[in-house]
Amino acid sequence: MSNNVSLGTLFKNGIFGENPVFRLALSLCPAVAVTSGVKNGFLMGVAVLFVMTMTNVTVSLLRNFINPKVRIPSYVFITATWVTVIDLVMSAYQRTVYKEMGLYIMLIVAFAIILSRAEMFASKNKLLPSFVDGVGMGLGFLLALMLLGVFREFLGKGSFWGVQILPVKPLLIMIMPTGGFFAMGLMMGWLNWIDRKFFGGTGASSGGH
Amino acid sequence: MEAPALVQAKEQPKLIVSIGPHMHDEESTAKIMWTVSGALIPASLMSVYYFGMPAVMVILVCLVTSLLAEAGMQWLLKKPITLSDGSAFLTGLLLALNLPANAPLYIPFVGSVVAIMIAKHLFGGLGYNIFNPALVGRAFVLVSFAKIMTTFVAPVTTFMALDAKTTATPLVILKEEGIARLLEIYHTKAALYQDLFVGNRAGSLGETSVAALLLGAAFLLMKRYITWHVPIPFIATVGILTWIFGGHDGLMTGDPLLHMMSGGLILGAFFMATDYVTGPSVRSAQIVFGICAGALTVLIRLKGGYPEGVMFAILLMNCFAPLLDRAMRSRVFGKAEAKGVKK
Amino acid sequence: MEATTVKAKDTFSGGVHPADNKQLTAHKPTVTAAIPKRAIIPLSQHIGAPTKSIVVIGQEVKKGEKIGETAGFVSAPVHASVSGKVVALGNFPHILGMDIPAVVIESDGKDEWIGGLKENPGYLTLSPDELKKLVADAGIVGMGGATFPTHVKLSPPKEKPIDVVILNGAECEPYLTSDHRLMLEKSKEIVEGLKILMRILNVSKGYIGIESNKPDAIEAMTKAAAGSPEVKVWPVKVKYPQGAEKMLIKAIAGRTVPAGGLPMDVGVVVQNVGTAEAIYNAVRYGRPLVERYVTVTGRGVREPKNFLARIGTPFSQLIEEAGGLTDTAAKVISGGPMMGMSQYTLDVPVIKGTSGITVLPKNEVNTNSYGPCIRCGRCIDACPMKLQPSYLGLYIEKGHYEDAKAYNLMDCFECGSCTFVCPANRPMVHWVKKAKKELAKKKN
Amino acid sequence: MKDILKITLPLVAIFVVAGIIMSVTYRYTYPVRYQAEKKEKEEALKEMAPDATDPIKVAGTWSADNKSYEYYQATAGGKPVEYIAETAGKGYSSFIKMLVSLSPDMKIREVKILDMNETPGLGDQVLEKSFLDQFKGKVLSQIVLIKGETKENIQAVSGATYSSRGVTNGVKAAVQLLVDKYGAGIKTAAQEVAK
Amino acid sequence: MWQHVLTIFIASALINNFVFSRYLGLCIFFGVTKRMETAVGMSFTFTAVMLIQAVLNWIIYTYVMVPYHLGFLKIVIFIGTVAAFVQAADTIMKKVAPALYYKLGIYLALIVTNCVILAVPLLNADENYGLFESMALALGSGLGFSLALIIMASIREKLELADVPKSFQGLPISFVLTGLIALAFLGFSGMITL
Ligand SMILES: Cc1cc2nc3c(=O)[nH]c(=O)nc-3n(C[C@H](O)[C@H](O)[C@H](O)COP(=O)(O)O)c2cc1C
Ligand SMILES: Cc1cc2nc3c(=O)[nH]c(=O)nc-3n(C[C@H](O)[C@H](O)[C@H](O)COP(=O)(O)O)c2cc1C
Ligand SMILES: Cc1cc2nc3c(=O)[nH]c(=O)nc-3n(C[C@H](O)[C@H](O)[C@H](O)COP(=O)(O)O)c2cc1C
Ligand SMILES: Cc1cc2nc3c(=O)[nH]c(=O)nc-3n(C[C@H](O)[C@H](O)[C@H](O)CO)c2cc1C
Ligand code: SF4
Ligand code: SF4
Ligand code: SF4
Ligand code: SF4
Ligand code: FES
Repeated sequence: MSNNVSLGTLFKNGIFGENPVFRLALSLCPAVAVTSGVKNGFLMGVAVLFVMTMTNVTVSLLRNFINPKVRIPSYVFITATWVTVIDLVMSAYQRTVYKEMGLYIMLIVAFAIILSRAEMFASKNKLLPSFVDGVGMGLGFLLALMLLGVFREFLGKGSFWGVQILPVKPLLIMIMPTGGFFAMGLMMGWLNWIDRKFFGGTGASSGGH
Repeated sequence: MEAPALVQAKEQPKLIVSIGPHMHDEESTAKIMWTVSGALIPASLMSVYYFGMPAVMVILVCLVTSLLAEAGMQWLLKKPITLSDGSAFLTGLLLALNLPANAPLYIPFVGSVVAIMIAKHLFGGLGYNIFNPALVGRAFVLVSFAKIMTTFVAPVTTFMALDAKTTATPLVILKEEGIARLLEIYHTKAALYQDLFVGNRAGSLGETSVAALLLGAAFLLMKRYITWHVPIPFIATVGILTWIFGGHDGLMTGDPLLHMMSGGLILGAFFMATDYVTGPSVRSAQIVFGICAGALTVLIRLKGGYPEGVMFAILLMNCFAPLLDRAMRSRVFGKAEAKGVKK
Repeated sequence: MEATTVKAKDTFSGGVHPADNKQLTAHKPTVTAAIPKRAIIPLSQHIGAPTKSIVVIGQEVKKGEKIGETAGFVSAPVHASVSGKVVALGNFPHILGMDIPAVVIESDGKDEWIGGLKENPGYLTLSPDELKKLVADAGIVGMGGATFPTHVKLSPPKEKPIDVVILNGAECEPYLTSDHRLMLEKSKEIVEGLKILMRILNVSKGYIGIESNKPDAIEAMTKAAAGSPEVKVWPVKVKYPQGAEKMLIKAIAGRTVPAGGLPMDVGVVVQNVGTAEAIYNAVRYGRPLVERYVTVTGRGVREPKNFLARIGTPFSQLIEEAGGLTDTAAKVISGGPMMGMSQYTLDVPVIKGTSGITVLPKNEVNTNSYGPCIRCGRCIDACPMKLQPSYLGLYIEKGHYEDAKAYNLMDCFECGSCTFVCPANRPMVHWVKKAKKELAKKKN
Repeated sequence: MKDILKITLPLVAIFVVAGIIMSVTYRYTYPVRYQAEKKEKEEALKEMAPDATDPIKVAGTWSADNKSYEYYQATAGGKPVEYIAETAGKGYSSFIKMLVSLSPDMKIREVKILDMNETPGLGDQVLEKSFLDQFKGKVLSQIVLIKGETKENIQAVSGATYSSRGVTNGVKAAVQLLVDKYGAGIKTAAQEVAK
Repeated sequence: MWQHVLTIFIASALINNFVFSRYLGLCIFFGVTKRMETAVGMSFTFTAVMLIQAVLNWIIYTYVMVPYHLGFLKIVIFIGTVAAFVQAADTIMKKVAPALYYKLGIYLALIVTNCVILAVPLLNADENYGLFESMALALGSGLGFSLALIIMASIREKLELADVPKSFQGLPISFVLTGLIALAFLGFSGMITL
């Protein structure tokens, strides 16, 4: 990616073209693990957005400062720092949610998407594009998690953000692990279909770490 | 050089040209599927006899939904519509026989849609599915509507409606309250076995009558549509392991007959574990498949929280079928050792 | 001599039981077919290098005169089967489905043998090499269908000593009865042929394997071999493809030919009974291979019959002599229905490997399309080679030839048992041929 | 040597700054978290004993299933108004952690589930008020799980028998403990009710 | 004590299988199961590294972090250990066992950014497990993860030949497939309570 891409395109790219969850298929664990409800999905998304943006910004700022030989360990260390920060904050201010998904918050540090953006983008770009890229990617992640959260919470519990909408719980299975995988698979397939049908895309999600 | 027309047959008939062999035996996919469906008629009739109109409704909804789902999905995917091959009908029927008669009709509907659309057609349709569609349908509704799916009613006295009274299945009673309580209900062991054998007990539609199921199974075995390699090791393993570990008074005090005749084992072993598509096709692998399914059934029945293990056991073994097939390929004629698959 | 009961273990695992339909012709004595007006004699009638024509248009030839010269070791000369004039040289339809060089001879009706044929009643005193030369000069190739030049088979390398010769009279292919009739009508000649083979190979054990559904042939052959203790008639189980040489060797000699190997690897040579008879004729009378037994059968011809026909006789003529096609005739097969090849024209000629012509009526022709594999495992049970044809089919259908190879594609001898039993009607043999071709292409 | 310095110095700088960032965050969030935890527990206890005016005191610890739990005494003006015990029972797929409170006459006042990991939609039905309210006012001998209709005892939630049993067993153990500790005077009364 | 260890082992292999009920290691799970060979290589490497990491980090956690109240730094410290270990293993293996290195080396590189490896010490710290319990969790999880990889690879080999609808080819169908396996694994639920 070069510098002359406009910031708007960069921003949109993270949300649509290279959506980390649906397109790049990276960091899939939280996409399934925390999306049994909209709220959890949202908070996880916020945490990732924060770490993503801060890491991109930090790496971009320090890019001329870090020797390429030790660049990977440095990026990992920077990410770990920001994850620790958000982890401590969440554990203090979002106790109930943290109980459910604390493990996944800590695991943000191992998300391939963060390291790969730092390595592929922020280390080569100025502050502003790196910031926008981080926000775009983070938002793409957040939106994907919320989309899944809405789908699963509605079908599984008949509610939205904990507010009961339907009088019944239509398909309990959707909030269980197996339902998470179904939701993810069906959603990806459906998005691929839309992409192929209306946007002429190839519609194949690549896979891999 | 141009071939001169030197020799000419008087009339050149229109001849069909194809690659051999030019003979074929009488079997076809459709014939197999419809015959297996036919073999389930006795069990279906028994279920209607015991559960009346509600059973008819469950069966009907399953069949109609399955056929519609099959046609709809094939239409969506622009594939030829093959309702006549009978596989969707069979899946629908088997799913119905796996549901309790008291299930509200959205349960057979959801189950059939999931079975046909997700478990079968997303994976490529007939022949390609990894998991037994009917069992996926059942597992899906079991987990989604667990409360209803774990409540069973006793056989009816009037045809049109079920008694509202719910009873536990014999296996649940055995697990929760012990053999003594079962005997209290059925008075003698002989009466218990007899009721299990003819089908007078609470349970899913098709699991009730062991006699009717065995009749159908014997027919299929005779026609060689199923072979002994899966069902016999399956049932035998359940019998042996429940006899060894199933009792409350130490080893070797279990009641194998009771276990073998309950919990859909006969239906599962003869009609569902034998599904060609989702099991291994190498005979030796089928024996291993049967034994493992039996062991898993017993493990789930005795140690798990859920007393009826057959469905989960078969689904679990479905996961392993490709691995078994891969690992236990027959030795090629004249080869000292089968070559490993090089990929 | 030997008991005619079959021991069940004398067979192989797998195989199928198609309806044999041999009753159509089995009881009918062989009739000699008319001399073809024009004999079309392909220059390639065997596996290996095609022969080169040594005649020119207009040349007069006698019956038995060499018209095609070998071009390489694995090759066999071709001889005129009628006396008359060469009227054309060119590409003519062949049973393989394409046009192949052939010599067309117009018969002069005299049917004269070429001069100088050496009759030799003391043939058994000839040396193996002399015998082999006679066989090679007579243009004899395997008449069981594979048409492999016989003299090549009779020259095994030194490190592979042969100790058993088996004559293949199994005739497991449905419908066909030409070997059956041959065994009834030429039993003595076959036994003598076998003895020649044994002498060439310096072997003291000779067997004649016959499926036990031909008790009369077993009896006739047993009688013919009565004075020869080194020859044993061996009834084998009725099962297709019992006649495949690997299966026959398993049943009779109890030896298993290694995968990818040849019979000589286990010290065995297998020859068709017809080949043995042709060898006898060549050695005893010096006659090259110019005619053979051909069954014309099936419910698509009016009067199924067995013929003794000249090489080069067009199918149309034999079918005419068998009463002609019925109105519902739909498929004409060179050979039997399991391994034979369907023909698009009746202009193709009988060649050295043509054991029969089977004509199927419309209602016996399977035109259903194939469906997805339901993994019933029937093909696995049926495969005599213990392959997994279902996987071969799945891989090849999707173009994964290398994977098919890993599933032992190359060990498939295309017997068709798998396709015969497949409820989904999957054309495994077709795919196997295709994959083998594609892989061969890739290698080059 | 110079190269190594060039690589290491910035790294050390990053380490130091990062260390500072993390420590500062910890310094400010730790008290919040500590307070929140403390408050949570206090509030839970308070809910169990609304009549208590004094701070609720830990009265001791006890153990079940190899795990140790606390029990408490709630007082108003020095007089015991409530006995509370932490407890847990083995459910379907997890230990269900609870607080149980008894009034001085050894009748159950309240059962509260703190933590559990049962199947959503199945096991977690025991969280419903209709199930938990059954415990109110019951005495030790009444705490028996029944699979059918019952007013006298505890009725299992259908489809969640195992979870119901887990709750019932946990409550029973807690009540047993509190009765053993404090119930000397009222044992007879409780037995009477049972009759 | 030993019974508890065994329980943890079985539970983490089957009932709380990392992939099918804890949703961990999914990127790797979907990434390397296209071919059996890679799945098997990955299984070996991961199980070994998980076990070693569990022990290493348990020592650090118990003897350094707890005494000095450094619990809040566990993310940084654990991932640091993982990264350092991978670097060291890489270098040592290349020297000592080059054959093995060429077989498994590529998988090592994937480990640093993978959540399964990190999850093991985090879970151990969370539960305050002792050394043997930590090892049981690591080994059980590793074997459970290997099991998941291997059956998935064998199924995907079969699926490669199937007529999966275009939009669902690749990842989407793999997700649905994993959902179905998870559904089957529910059969183990309720067998053990931790
Ligand atoms: C499936 C199959 C079936 C065969 N059946 C016969 C048979 O019945 N009789 C026969 O003579 N050859 C049969 N053959 C050919 C034999 O394998 C072998 O080639 C032949 O007997 C060798 O004799 P030849 O070289 O004289 O033809 C069959 C081959 C195959 C692949
Ligand atoms: C390329 C090729 C080479 C062969 N070489 C020999 C040989 O060296 N010795 C031999 O005894 N048979 C040889 N054979 C003949 C086979 O053993 C066998 O008889 C022949 O392929 C026909 O068998 P079938 O009809 O069963 O296919 C060869 C066949 C082929 C196709
Ligand atoms: C996937 C699955 C999850 C289950 N989860 C629970 C659970 O959380 N709590 C429970 O008590 N039973 C659970 N069960 C067990 C069944 O619901 C069991 O049949 C029921 O508890 C027995 O109750 P019943 O006697 O009222 O039918 C589960 C079963 C399955 C198959
Ligand atoms: C012996 C036999 C057993 C079968 N059992 C099942 C079954 O348990 N469930 C099912 O959905 N289909 C079953 N089928 C039908 C068919 O194989 C199934 O629809 C395929 O799995 C669809 O690809 C069976 C078919 C046969 C021949
Ligand atoms: S398949 Fe035909 S050629 Fe081969 S042995 Fe049988 S009858 Fe003879
Ligand atoms: S016989 Fe046909 S349908 Fe059956 S396994 Fe073989 S190829 Fe598949
Ligand atoms: S054609 Fe090939 S795969 Fe099929 S049965 Fe014969 S040898 Fe086996
Ligand atoms: S395609 Fe098959 S049958 Fe034809 S020549 Fe090649 S290997 Fe022989
Ligand atoms: S997020 Fe868990 S492996 Fe990628």
